[in-house]
Amino acid sequence: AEVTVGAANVSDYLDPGRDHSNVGSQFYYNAFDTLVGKNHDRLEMEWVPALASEWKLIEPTLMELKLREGVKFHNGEDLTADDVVFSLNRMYQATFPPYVVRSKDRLSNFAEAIKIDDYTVQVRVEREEPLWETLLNLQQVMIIPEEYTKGLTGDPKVAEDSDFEAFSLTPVGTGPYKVAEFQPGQKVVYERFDGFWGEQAPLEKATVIRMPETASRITALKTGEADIVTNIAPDQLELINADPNLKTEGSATALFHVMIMNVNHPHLKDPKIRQAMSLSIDRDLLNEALWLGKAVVPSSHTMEEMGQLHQPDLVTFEYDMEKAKSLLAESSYNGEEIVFDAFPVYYTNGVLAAQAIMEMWAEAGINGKLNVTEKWTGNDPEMMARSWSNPMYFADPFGSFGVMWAPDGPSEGAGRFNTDEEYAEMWERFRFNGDVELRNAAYAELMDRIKQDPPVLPLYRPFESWAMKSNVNWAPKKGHIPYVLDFRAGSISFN
Amino acid sequence: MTDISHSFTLKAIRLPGIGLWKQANWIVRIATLVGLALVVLSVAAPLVAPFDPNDQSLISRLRPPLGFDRYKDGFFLGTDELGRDILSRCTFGLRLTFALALAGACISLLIGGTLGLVAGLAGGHLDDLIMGLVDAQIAIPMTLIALLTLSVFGSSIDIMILVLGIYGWEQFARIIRAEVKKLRQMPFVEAAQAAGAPPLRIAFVHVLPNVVSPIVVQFTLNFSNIVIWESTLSFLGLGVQPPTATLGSMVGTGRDYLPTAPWIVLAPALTILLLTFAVQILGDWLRDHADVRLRSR
Amino acid sequence: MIGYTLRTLIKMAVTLFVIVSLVFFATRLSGNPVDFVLGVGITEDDKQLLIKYYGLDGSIWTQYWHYLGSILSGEFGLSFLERRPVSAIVAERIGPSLKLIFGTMVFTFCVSIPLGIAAAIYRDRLAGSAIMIIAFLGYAVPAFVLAIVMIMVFSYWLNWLPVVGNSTFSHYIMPTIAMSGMWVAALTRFTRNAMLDVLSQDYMRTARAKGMPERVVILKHGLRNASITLLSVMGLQIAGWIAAGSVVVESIFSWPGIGEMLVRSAIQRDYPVLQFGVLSVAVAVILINAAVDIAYAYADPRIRLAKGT
Amino acid sequence: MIGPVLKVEDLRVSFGGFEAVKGVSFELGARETLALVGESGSGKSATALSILRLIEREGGRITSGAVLLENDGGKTDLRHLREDALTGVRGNQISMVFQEPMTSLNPVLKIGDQVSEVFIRHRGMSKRDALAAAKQGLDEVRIPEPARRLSQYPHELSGGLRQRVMIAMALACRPKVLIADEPTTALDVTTQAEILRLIKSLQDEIGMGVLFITHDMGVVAEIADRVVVLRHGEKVEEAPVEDLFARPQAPYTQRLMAATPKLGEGSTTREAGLETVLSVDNLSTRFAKSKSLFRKADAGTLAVDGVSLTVRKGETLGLVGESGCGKSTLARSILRLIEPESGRVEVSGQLLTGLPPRQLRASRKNVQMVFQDPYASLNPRLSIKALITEPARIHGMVQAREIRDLAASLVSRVGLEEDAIDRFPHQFSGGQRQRLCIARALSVSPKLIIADEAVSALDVSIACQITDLMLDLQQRDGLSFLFISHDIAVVERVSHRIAVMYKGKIVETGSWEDVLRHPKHAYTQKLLAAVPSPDPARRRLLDDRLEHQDIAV
Ligand SMILES: Nc1ncnc2c1ncn2[C@@H]1O[C@H](COP(=O)(O)OP(=O)(O)OP(=O)(O)O)[C@@H](O)[C@H]1O
Ligand SMILES: Nc1ncnc2c1ncn2[C@@H]1O[C@H](COP(=O)(O)OP(=O)(O)OP(=O)(O)O)[C@@H](O)[C@H]1O
Ligand SMILES: [Mg+2]
Ligand SMILES: [Mg+2]
Repeated sequence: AEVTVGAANVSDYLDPGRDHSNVGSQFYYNAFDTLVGKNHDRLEMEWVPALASEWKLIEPTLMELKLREGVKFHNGEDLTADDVVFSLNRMYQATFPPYVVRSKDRLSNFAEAIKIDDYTVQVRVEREEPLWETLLNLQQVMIIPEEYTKGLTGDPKVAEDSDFEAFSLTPVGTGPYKVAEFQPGQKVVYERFDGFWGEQAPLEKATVIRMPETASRITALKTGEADIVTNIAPDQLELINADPNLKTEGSATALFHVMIMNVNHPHLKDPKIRQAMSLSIDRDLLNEALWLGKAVVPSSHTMEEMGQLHQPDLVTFEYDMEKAKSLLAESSYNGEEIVFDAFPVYYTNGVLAAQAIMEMWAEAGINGKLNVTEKWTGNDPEMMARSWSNPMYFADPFGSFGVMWAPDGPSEGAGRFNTDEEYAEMWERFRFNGDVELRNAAYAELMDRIKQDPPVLPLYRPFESWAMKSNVNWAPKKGHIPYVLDFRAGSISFN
Repeated sequence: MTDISHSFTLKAIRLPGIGLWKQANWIVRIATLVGLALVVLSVAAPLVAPFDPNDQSLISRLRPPLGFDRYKDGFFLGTDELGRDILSRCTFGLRLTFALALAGACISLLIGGTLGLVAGLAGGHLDDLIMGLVDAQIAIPMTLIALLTLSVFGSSIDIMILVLGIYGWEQFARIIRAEVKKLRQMPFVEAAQAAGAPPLRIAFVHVLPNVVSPIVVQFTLNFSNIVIWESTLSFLGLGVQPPTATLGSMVGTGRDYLPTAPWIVLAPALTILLLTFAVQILGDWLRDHADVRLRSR
Repeated sequence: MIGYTLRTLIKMAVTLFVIVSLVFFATRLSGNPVDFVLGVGITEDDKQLLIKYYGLDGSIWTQYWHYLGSILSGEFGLSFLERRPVSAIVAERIGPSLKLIFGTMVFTFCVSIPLGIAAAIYRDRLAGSAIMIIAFLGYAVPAFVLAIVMIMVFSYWLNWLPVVGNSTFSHYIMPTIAMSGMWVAALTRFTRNAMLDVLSQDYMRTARAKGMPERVVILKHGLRNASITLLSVMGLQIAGWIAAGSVVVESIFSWPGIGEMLVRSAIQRDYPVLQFGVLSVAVAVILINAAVDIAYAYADPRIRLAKGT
Repeated sequence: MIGPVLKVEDLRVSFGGFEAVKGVSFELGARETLALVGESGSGKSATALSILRLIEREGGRITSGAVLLENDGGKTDLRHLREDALTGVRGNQISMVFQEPMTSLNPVLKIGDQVSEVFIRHRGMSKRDALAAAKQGLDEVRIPEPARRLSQYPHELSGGLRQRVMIAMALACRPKVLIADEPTTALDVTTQAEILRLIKSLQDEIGMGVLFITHDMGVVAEIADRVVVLRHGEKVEEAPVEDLFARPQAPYTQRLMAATPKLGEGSTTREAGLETVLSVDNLSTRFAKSKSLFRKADAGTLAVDGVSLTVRKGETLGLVGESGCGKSTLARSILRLIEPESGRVEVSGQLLTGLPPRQLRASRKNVQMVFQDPYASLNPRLSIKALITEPARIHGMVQAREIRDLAASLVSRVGLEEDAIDRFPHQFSGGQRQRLCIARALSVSPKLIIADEAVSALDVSIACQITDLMLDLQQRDGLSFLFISHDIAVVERVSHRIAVMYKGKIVETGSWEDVLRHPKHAYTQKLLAAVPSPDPARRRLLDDRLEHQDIAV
């Protein structure tokens, strides 16, 4: 069987290590494997062997992994410990700047990978790591072939920057599909890889084509030019479901649309102002109106995917217009214009929500102004507030909140968020503690800090929908990070 | 018989209003009336619009116009994706669109007109230089210019006008230059020279007034091009900042609702149609008629 | 002739130089890729790292020098985002774009020239007015509205035409019509006006006095002359198509063309792609202008003789 | 007359509500030449175009009457013929030659194509045969190198050759009737003579009837057998040519005859002064082909080649010469509207050449110019008041509040009503417009007026009024004129002295009597011989001895 997918966006490059974008997340799982696998059918974390058949801690900071034998890369090479060490260290000890940038926020605790023998590797961390499996299951540490990569350009013995760049155009992995054709930004063609170590892929071929325009995507589905299309806005669901040949599948994605605020902006220094900005947003109304109630409005920065670390009872974020007004009255706010930046089309309903927020702010007495721009203003000291998304890169508060709000993390590094020793200490307890209860407690303390001096407000988990032919059985799986197009065995079938 | 020539060139051009109206056929008359109505509507927008164009009512989004199911009282043309009144947004949108297109066309005219006049009158290297600029402008996609300008200066209304004003200046420059070159060969210009008229007098008294009709025609073309182009910018996400409404931005951002809530797009699209249609017809008619005295030679 | 050619070439080179310089400075001054997609969610240190990595750390003048040097050496660099030679990207996109433009051109000319002639001949009749009204309507509808409405009608409801890609003839129908809309309107009017000019010429009367049937009079004697005027307009038109690209139509019909590439690279500040894209478009436009000039001279024997030195 | 081949009965033609031809009837016999004369706008062309029903394309309509063509014993009424049958008559049995040879030929088609087309259409020939026939046709009208012409384009041919091509096209199918609508008006007198001769001889060969339309009584006298005089769309007189010239009956015809300048009538000027107003010394002007950075300026054309002449106070110097010989260029060079290459120009002692722009402009008040086309030389957007006082205003010779008075006095000086000053140029007739141009020139009381073909665009009677006005002004104000014209009869009438220009050079200067009565230069002689004489008794032009010959300068 073959399928054609009409996607709103297609990656400009395919390199799991370098990428962590919402667009990119769609593409890696079909073609690449991690050492530690996960049962994606379940919400709870259930680790399963993947390229590593077994793993165990041999020291508190050293894990040993046995590699599966007989695994082949798409180019026919066998997977060995060298490939694994190469793949892991390209992130753990990154020299290629795009990897450097990517590895810092989530892999900084990982020191190195060491080859023990052809099918055994060890991974050393700096400090005791409570999230071993989680961080070995990351997209960024998917395994790529060493010899092939090094040989792409220049000296075949050395991994030059240009090798990694070339790799992102002609990616090779061990997954059930190989990337048979890749036109950056336009098209990805997967073909079944017969040498796959696991269960055979159900599709001979899957083609993902960029179709940026909503009407075209839906129409292509209807005319049969596509079997599945992505990014269906809630307002369109009714239209598609009314057609007996079509159906939609969707879920509240493991990602928050957020509003970030610059705590260091002269006009926003007073936390009361930011509290008011946050409290005056009626997120349930947004959900009701823009998402037909299908999105999920959180009260804390956790998700049910995080299992025991999900803390639904924590009330960090809420709607309270009266409180917002009174806080504003107490604050130093004098009607200064507060500019809210938003990307024009990137997020479903993003600009609509932003406009609605402006109205809500106005009701509270905040003089908001919307600024729609393609520019990423998150590093700009002038930035006051903007919309963004905070995906769950992996199923842990660290994989969502933590990636952005760690001490010296991207937010602080960009100058719009401050931490102090107290925060760092809370962070330590949350990040490295082996005990779930203690971690949760520490996280609650962090959330309290966030509540008092808010740099962020998660708006909702957007309800993302895919539309497809009625005979296609496909749906986003609960255990995945957002947007993954999973066509592996058991994920897609036809009737 | 008096000595006044009875020839058919004798037309009441000196009384533009009444004379032109009398010569006009029904299409032109309709176009004139539509144009006038739109002008009145846009001037009187605050009086005509039943609501504030930016007032949202999130619970009553996407309501259809009068006469359909789920119609909401008072919102004759329905509501948009944020529950705003389409009629009000249309009237205010028309007002802003009108202003933008008018200002944009004036700026193009000013830039292109000046350069075209200079190129046509001066000739030589200055002419080459200006025509080089025109060529360069033709070769650089306008969308890029818009995109870069808007991202450097932000997309405030002023900048928007500037960007729209850059659109089409080269057309003005070309046309006016060609017209000036033609006029410079006209015996009456030579006659003025022979009378001892200095260059500036020739430019402003003899040449400029005679390029008025091609300018008017180009102006109407440019005007409607700008209206359309502004909506294209909105399509690309480069239009005026929301929540401000222009006809173009309503169409550009509302397009995703065309299958499900077509009225969001229909009302502003029809208004655009009427506006540009009226302006075009008038422009074309002017081309055919107002220029008689030069063209009949 | 050599002098003329040389002069033309130098003029072209100067125009190109102006264009590439303008684009260079406009893009640099409006932010670098790290301010856009590449920089989302990274720290200031990381930002500096990337800026250095992409070679954006020198002063703008050094960068300009490098850039001019790279043009002269024919080496246009790698895309910041896709990390492949920009020439490869443009090469991949130029084909579909040219096909679309060619289709649009054929369609526009085939429709608007007969319409324009008819409108001129039946100027005072209802048919003439009707044609002109249709032409005006073409001018009054944004291309994307036309495109989406066509998609809704011909693909969504009727399922007659495909919406995505460019493989078969039927893929061309809607994109070309959507792209032609405005041009058909413009060219119909131009044809009509050119034809009206010609119809009142003395040689038309001569042809009739010779006993030529009306068809011959219009098509042989009339159209040939009108086409000289039209030629210069068409040249501009085609240049306009190429330059304006067709972002809108390309993105609606998922057509991997150059217009869309230009806009995307501009939005993301992928300088190498943008610069090379603009450069190739400008070269194309300038070449077409030159070609039209030559064709124009060729079509008009009066100019042909004068220039034939 | 062997019975008419073409008969026009009570023809009426309207343009919209305006009736241009009001019941005209006439007959044309085989081998006969019928001249249709009358002032501009009298309906001559309308009549001619109605015969082939081409008038409908011009926006006119035949409202009544009949056009009967003799056809194999029967008569065909062209007015009611079906369109396809009509196209079979056009160019086949009746053909037409038009005034403007340049614009009447299709500029983008080769000559061969345009001529052979007729054979293909009416004789059903193959392309190849038609081209051969076309070549023969060109040969017939005595076009040199006919084979080469076939592949040339109209603009590569001179006016005379073009008109021959038109005639070859018209005669291709040996028509019964040839309609020639002012076929020579756009041509030089010398070329005109050749064409007239050609038509006449071909008429003899083919035996067709010719309907010859003209407003030039000289041409009529040379070529016509009978004459029909039209006025305001009505026939006012019809007579054999000798009778008409000897005893014009209708008052209008008499007036027309009187207004027609006849070469040999002598000058009507008075004594001129002695003081030199204009002196031109060895003036040369060159049109460089093109100057640019990368092309050397080549030699270009020397349009004015070492011209010297003087004009005294109160004197008119007539300047004659064929089209393109450099008359206008000389006029422009004198005023430095074109920069001369070398030589001196002095106006009342002031040296114009080399004057900086500001002073040059100031000097313009001494010399004014009146152009050929009065409409084109008046800015259509300015009122008459503004127009005719413009020179005076530029030179600061009038206060703002005096403008009205000045304008009023100027219009009355050129014989117009005072209320004219608030009108606009398009509201006047051609003659009135030329008066306005003269008024404008007078506004600065110049010493010299250069009149470049100032009456060529006007009807004879109106031209006559204008020249009278100029003479009048000269006598009253002692004005000097440089009077440029290709019409020697007019020049004779107004000039004290005459200069003859040929290929950029003045080949002969002298008093009008010397030049016209005793021409010395070969070119002057040829020129004078080619002037049609308005006296049917003294036809000379058709004399074959006067063949075209080139003259050395
Ligand atoms: N297309 C037209 N529309 C309206 N009136 C016209 C048109 N053509 C000619 N006329 C008018 O018809 C009358 C006769 O015109 P016609 O051309 O027959 O004059 P003519 O005797 O040939 O003059 P000329 O010597 O200037 O050629 C004129 O008054 C003219 O103004
Ligand atoms: N602007 C110009 N550029 C180049 N050559 C020119 C220009 N004007 C005139 N000529 C040439 O100069 C020569 C003289 O032209 P000019 O107009 O002076 O003749 P003319 O005697 O006034 O003719 P006519 O009786 O037709 O007005 C001609 O050969 C003409 O082709
Ligand atoms: Mg006539
Ligand atoms: Mg002349």
